[in-house]
Amino acid sequence: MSAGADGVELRRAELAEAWRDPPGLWGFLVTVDHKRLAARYIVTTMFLLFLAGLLAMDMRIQLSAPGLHRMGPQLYNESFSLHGSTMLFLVSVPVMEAMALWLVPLMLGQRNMAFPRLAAFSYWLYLGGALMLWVPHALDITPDLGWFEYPPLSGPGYAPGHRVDIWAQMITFTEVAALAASVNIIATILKLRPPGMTLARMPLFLWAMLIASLMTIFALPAIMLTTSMLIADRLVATHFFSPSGGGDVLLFQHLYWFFGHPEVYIIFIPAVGFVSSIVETFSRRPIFGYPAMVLSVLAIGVLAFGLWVHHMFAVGLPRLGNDFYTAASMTIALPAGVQIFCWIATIFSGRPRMATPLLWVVGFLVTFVIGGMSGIMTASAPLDLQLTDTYFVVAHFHYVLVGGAIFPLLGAFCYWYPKATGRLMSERLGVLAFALIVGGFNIGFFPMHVLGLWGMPRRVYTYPAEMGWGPLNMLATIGSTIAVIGGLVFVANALWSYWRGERAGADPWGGHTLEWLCPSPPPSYNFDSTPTVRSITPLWEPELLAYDGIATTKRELLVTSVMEAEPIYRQNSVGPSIWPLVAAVAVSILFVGSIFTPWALVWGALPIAITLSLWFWPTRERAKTGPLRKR
Amino acid sequence: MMNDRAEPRIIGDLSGLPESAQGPDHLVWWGNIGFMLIEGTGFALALGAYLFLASRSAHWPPPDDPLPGLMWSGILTIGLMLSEVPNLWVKRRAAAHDAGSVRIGVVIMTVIGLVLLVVRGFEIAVLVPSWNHDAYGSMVWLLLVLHTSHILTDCGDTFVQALWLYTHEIGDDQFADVEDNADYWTFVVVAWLPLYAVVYWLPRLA
Amino acid sequence: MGGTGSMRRGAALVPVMLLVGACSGVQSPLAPAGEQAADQLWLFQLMLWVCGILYLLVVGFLGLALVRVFRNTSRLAEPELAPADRTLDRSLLVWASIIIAGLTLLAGASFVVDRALAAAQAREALRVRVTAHQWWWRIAYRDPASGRWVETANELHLPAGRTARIELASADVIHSFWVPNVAGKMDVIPGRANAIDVTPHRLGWFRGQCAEFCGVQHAKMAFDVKVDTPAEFAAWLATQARSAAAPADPVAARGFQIVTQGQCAMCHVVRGTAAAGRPGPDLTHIASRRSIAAGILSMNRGNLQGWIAQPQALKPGTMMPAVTLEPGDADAVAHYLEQLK
Amino acid sequence: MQRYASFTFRAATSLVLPGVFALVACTKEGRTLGPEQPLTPPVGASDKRIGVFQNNLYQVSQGGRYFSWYGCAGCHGSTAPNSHDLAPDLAQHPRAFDAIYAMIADHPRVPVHYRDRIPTEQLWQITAYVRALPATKPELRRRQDLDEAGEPQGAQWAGPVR
Repeated sequence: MSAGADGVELRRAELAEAWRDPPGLWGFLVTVDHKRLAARYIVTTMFLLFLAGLLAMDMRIQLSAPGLHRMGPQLYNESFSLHGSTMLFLVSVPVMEAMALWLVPLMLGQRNMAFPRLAAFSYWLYLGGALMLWVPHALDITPDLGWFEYPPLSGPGYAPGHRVDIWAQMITFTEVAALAASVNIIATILKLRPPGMTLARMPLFLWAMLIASLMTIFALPAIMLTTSMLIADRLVATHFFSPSGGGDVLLFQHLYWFFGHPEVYIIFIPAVGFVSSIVETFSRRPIFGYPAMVLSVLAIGVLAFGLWVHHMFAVGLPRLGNDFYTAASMTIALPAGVQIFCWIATIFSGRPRMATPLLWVVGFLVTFVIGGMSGIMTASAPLDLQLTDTYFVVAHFHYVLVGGAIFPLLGAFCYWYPKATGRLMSERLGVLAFALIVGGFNIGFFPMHVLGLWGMPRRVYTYPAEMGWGPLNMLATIGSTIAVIGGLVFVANALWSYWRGERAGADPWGGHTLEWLCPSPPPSYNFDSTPTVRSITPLWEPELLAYDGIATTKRELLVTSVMEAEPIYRQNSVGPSIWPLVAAVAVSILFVGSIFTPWALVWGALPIAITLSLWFWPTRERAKTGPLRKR
Repeated sequence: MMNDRAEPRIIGDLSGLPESAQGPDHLVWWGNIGFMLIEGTGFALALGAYLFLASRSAHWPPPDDPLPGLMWSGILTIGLMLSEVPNLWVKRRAAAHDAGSVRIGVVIMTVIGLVLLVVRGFEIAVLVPSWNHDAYGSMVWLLLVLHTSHILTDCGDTFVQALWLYTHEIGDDQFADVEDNADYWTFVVVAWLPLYAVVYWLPRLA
Repeated sequence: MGGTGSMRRGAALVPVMLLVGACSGVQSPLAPAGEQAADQLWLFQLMLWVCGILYLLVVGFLGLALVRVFRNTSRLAEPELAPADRTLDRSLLVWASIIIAGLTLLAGASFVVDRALAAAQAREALRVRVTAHQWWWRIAYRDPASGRWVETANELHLPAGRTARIELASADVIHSFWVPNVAGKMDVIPGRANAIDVTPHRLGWFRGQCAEFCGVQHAKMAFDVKVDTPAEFAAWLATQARSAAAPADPVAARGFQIVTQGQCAMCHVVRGTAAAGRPGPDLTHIASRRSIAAGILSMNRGNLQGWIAQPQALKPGTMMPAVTLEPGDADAVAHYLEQLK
Repeated sequence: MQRYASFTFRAATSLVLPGVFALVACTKEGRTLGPEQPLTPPVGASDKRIGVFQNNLYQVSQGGRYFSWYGCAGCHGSTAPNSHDLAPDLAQHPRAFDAIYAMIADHPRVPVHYRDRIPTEQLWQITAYVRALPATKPELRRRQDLDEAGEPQGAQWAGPVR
């Protein structure tokens, strides 16, 4: 660099000072460093994933043989409700946002997210949602009606107490957090791209996160609306879902699935980003069919909103509508199929080399495609009448969500672990964990397709021996156990490698996206200078160019134009603050209070207003003019 | 491996760039748009729910429910639309970085917001049936409460903004904030019009 | 397309039927006993073929790619920045058209089967009213003799070869009516009048079960289904239409007195007696049924006594209360109920 | 056995809070299903078992369902024509649990003795429901009754809501 070595040192010292967090616990509470926030986000989701796994094992043991009594119906219903709600609302969606929170600024060669304090607020509110579900569980007040709680079963007449309200309000917590995160991600991707990174040069992971976040914005209001209606029905006796009061129970299902179907793609599309990054790096070539990939992700994002009714084929809607939604649902197999082809073609035509991240991609492909095929079957209205609400569907969505999202996530974890920790994970343990998890999962869940075809409905806490479902259920339990053991090996590997793993340099895999430019682990300020981009694979260019001039003595970000990413202005970026945490607490008080009294919406709004004002309190000079000037 | 990559070559200096921008160039403008999209979707879905229930019932509103009153809702609607005049004026003054007019303008907008809240209060006071009478009542109350909460938040927001414009120096970013806040108020006004049409006129036309 | 015809086609397609061997087959879409189920099975087998072939194509291509992976020895090759992809581009188009072809075929097949399911709507059908309760099924037929509706519970009889229109209603929450051997599901939704047309053609006992989570005892909300010859069916219905038999002996008489004047009468009907409670299942011909407590216990004296004394032990959360009786009385009640054929 | 499983299970899964809280086990929300001992009617106004029913929302709501199933709602229901609603007078002069239990068990205005017709446990639950009525907001009670409008009432059943 022009300034010479000591110049570089000085510059880094200045940057470190400008982007420093206060030490100790206080620093932990006030930090707005996207990497620290993302790390605690991911750790929280992984902990909840572990708890949900315990619940799953508990249920698998109960079902391993017919007529077992170790779990009663109440406990079993609580278990699958807690398992489903945790996995959908507290693990799958948040973990994808957490990964984006960590990766997006690094991939953009930036020093932080667009709205750092909003990112902190997202995490604290999400944590509130997790506590909202699990603290009551510890107090034996557990939602017991599944991860979608249809009225009237969840209405005032049939669900006494606060179990349903707790579930509904937990959703509000997590959805507000997710919406805030999505706005943050969108603004960051659109306005903080490095000079030269036009939309056409964006890594596929950024495309995926951009589209997933947009989908979040259009999908999540539906569930916040419908759960609020449910709480109103239970708390202030509104009649949205009471047929005798002029309401309609199907309104809930329509609104719920208008959210619920895009939801699964909001989980899956970030995984598309992970897989693409891994495939490119280990195939040593740019992705095959980049435009096709972008278009298919877009297509999925649009189509996802056109087929929620395929969750409702059995409610007796007009047949013609069912035919339409059958066709629409099947159409989504086309973009998905194109993506599959592009990934395999990339490996096929590249100079591939094997490593655990790529291994996970292989596991993803062989597993997820089965889920896609069973998806086509359940998308057919007449056939779905036999399949829906049976173990066939249980098998289907586990293949799609675990195979389609969790496997890529684990691959992404292995892939970016060295960047985050500075050490590589053990390949030997990695392969072992992979074999146990993917093998165990398929042994455990494939038989469920057959169980469904043998007539086993989902959500039953036991079944009679005469039905002959025993042996396959035992097999399913054995498989799940193997997978769980594999999960423990994976965690052990992550922990062991954290202290003992082989040292990784800035770019152990030879990746081409900008995050591999900064040191591993990245310093608080991520990058010394502002890298520029001239192709889709910047780090594979013979020479990397960068700009100087973004402040080193204060927190500053470069804002560029939406399409062409031309530099526009230097945005001052806010520093550490306690107010996001305090505001999240204030919001939590309102949410929790609103379970007990509608007036919480009134008195609960005051602390929120105060904390938000303090959050945005001006740091600039006092006015020298006007009636309220500094005298 | 590629660990010892050479430092990137510096090809230019960005320190000459401005420290703020206006409209879509500004980062915060996009955050504002994002939250409008979220709330707009919420309004659209609530309207959808209203129409769904209306389509599922033989009479809408149900026979024993009166049609919603037109007086206060009419006053509010006209008031909201007229409020756009000062609102757009403030936005233009902010774009012109005219501190004096902007300070007065946001105070005016705060007052207008308060007045409209009072009108909305009367509109709700004469609202029959109650939310707990039947689904029609529940739906109408839902839409009105949803929209009132938006007037309320923007009014409070404008008030705090006005206070800070008087107590603190006004920089480019503050002018940009005023523009965004004006946009948000426009959103609140525009969002009301379909709600008004559906709640007050649809039952009369049907 | 006719059920039996499609079954032959189905059998020709794939030996899926063999799968049934392992399970009991009384509650399986793979062992059709009705026109609708047979059509759905045919569709399933077609899907299995198409999806299976597509899957093999994917795995095969992946296999080819992996061969290259493991052949590649160089640890970290120089990245290929401008690979020549002309062949792959063409293959992508081929692949896309294969998918489109497959999807069109399957969507078309679904449409055809959907129409086949709808066809039954046109036929003159036997009307059966099924009302779902937490956690049992109220079933009513119209008695051809008197024209009155005759109630029974948890046991559905259908005449073979004739379409039956099951009119579904729920007394409380959402349930789902499902007899996989005969046809697919139809949700039972408060405030909605749903109906499903079924045309059974294979005689025998089958089993149905609630398929939409409906509360604590969703798991134990089943019912028996018997497909009869038209003659058997007519005879059965005639029996069901009769009032309850009078107690045949003193012990039964004691049971009769307890049932009709005691706690049972609050919820249960025994037609022709003072027992006229509507909340629970009709007991008029309970002894003629195959099982009790919504298909969870086979019908016999021991189970009857156990169910009356400790329902919460057998079906935790059931709305059936524990009824405490002197040992002698318990015998008498069971003895009497056993006579209600 | 089930309780045991449930406890070990909670101990395993609810690491979020110290186990002490699990002991609180919120009797208000608790649901204990499974085999049970025969009950006797309440002895006096301070019978220790009263709390078990009165303070448990599930027991109270079960009582509400039997209240309509056994036809009580026919005369005392929120939606019944010229209903003798119990809530107001119970609000004016509250009665002890055992007093209300006795009043239901030997209802003066009906030919049969509910004492012999309704199982004791359900009489406990119905009593708990009736005693909770004054504290229940009328609109919420109406809303609950509308949800359950499709259920049979004694020998009358209008059939399910369509």
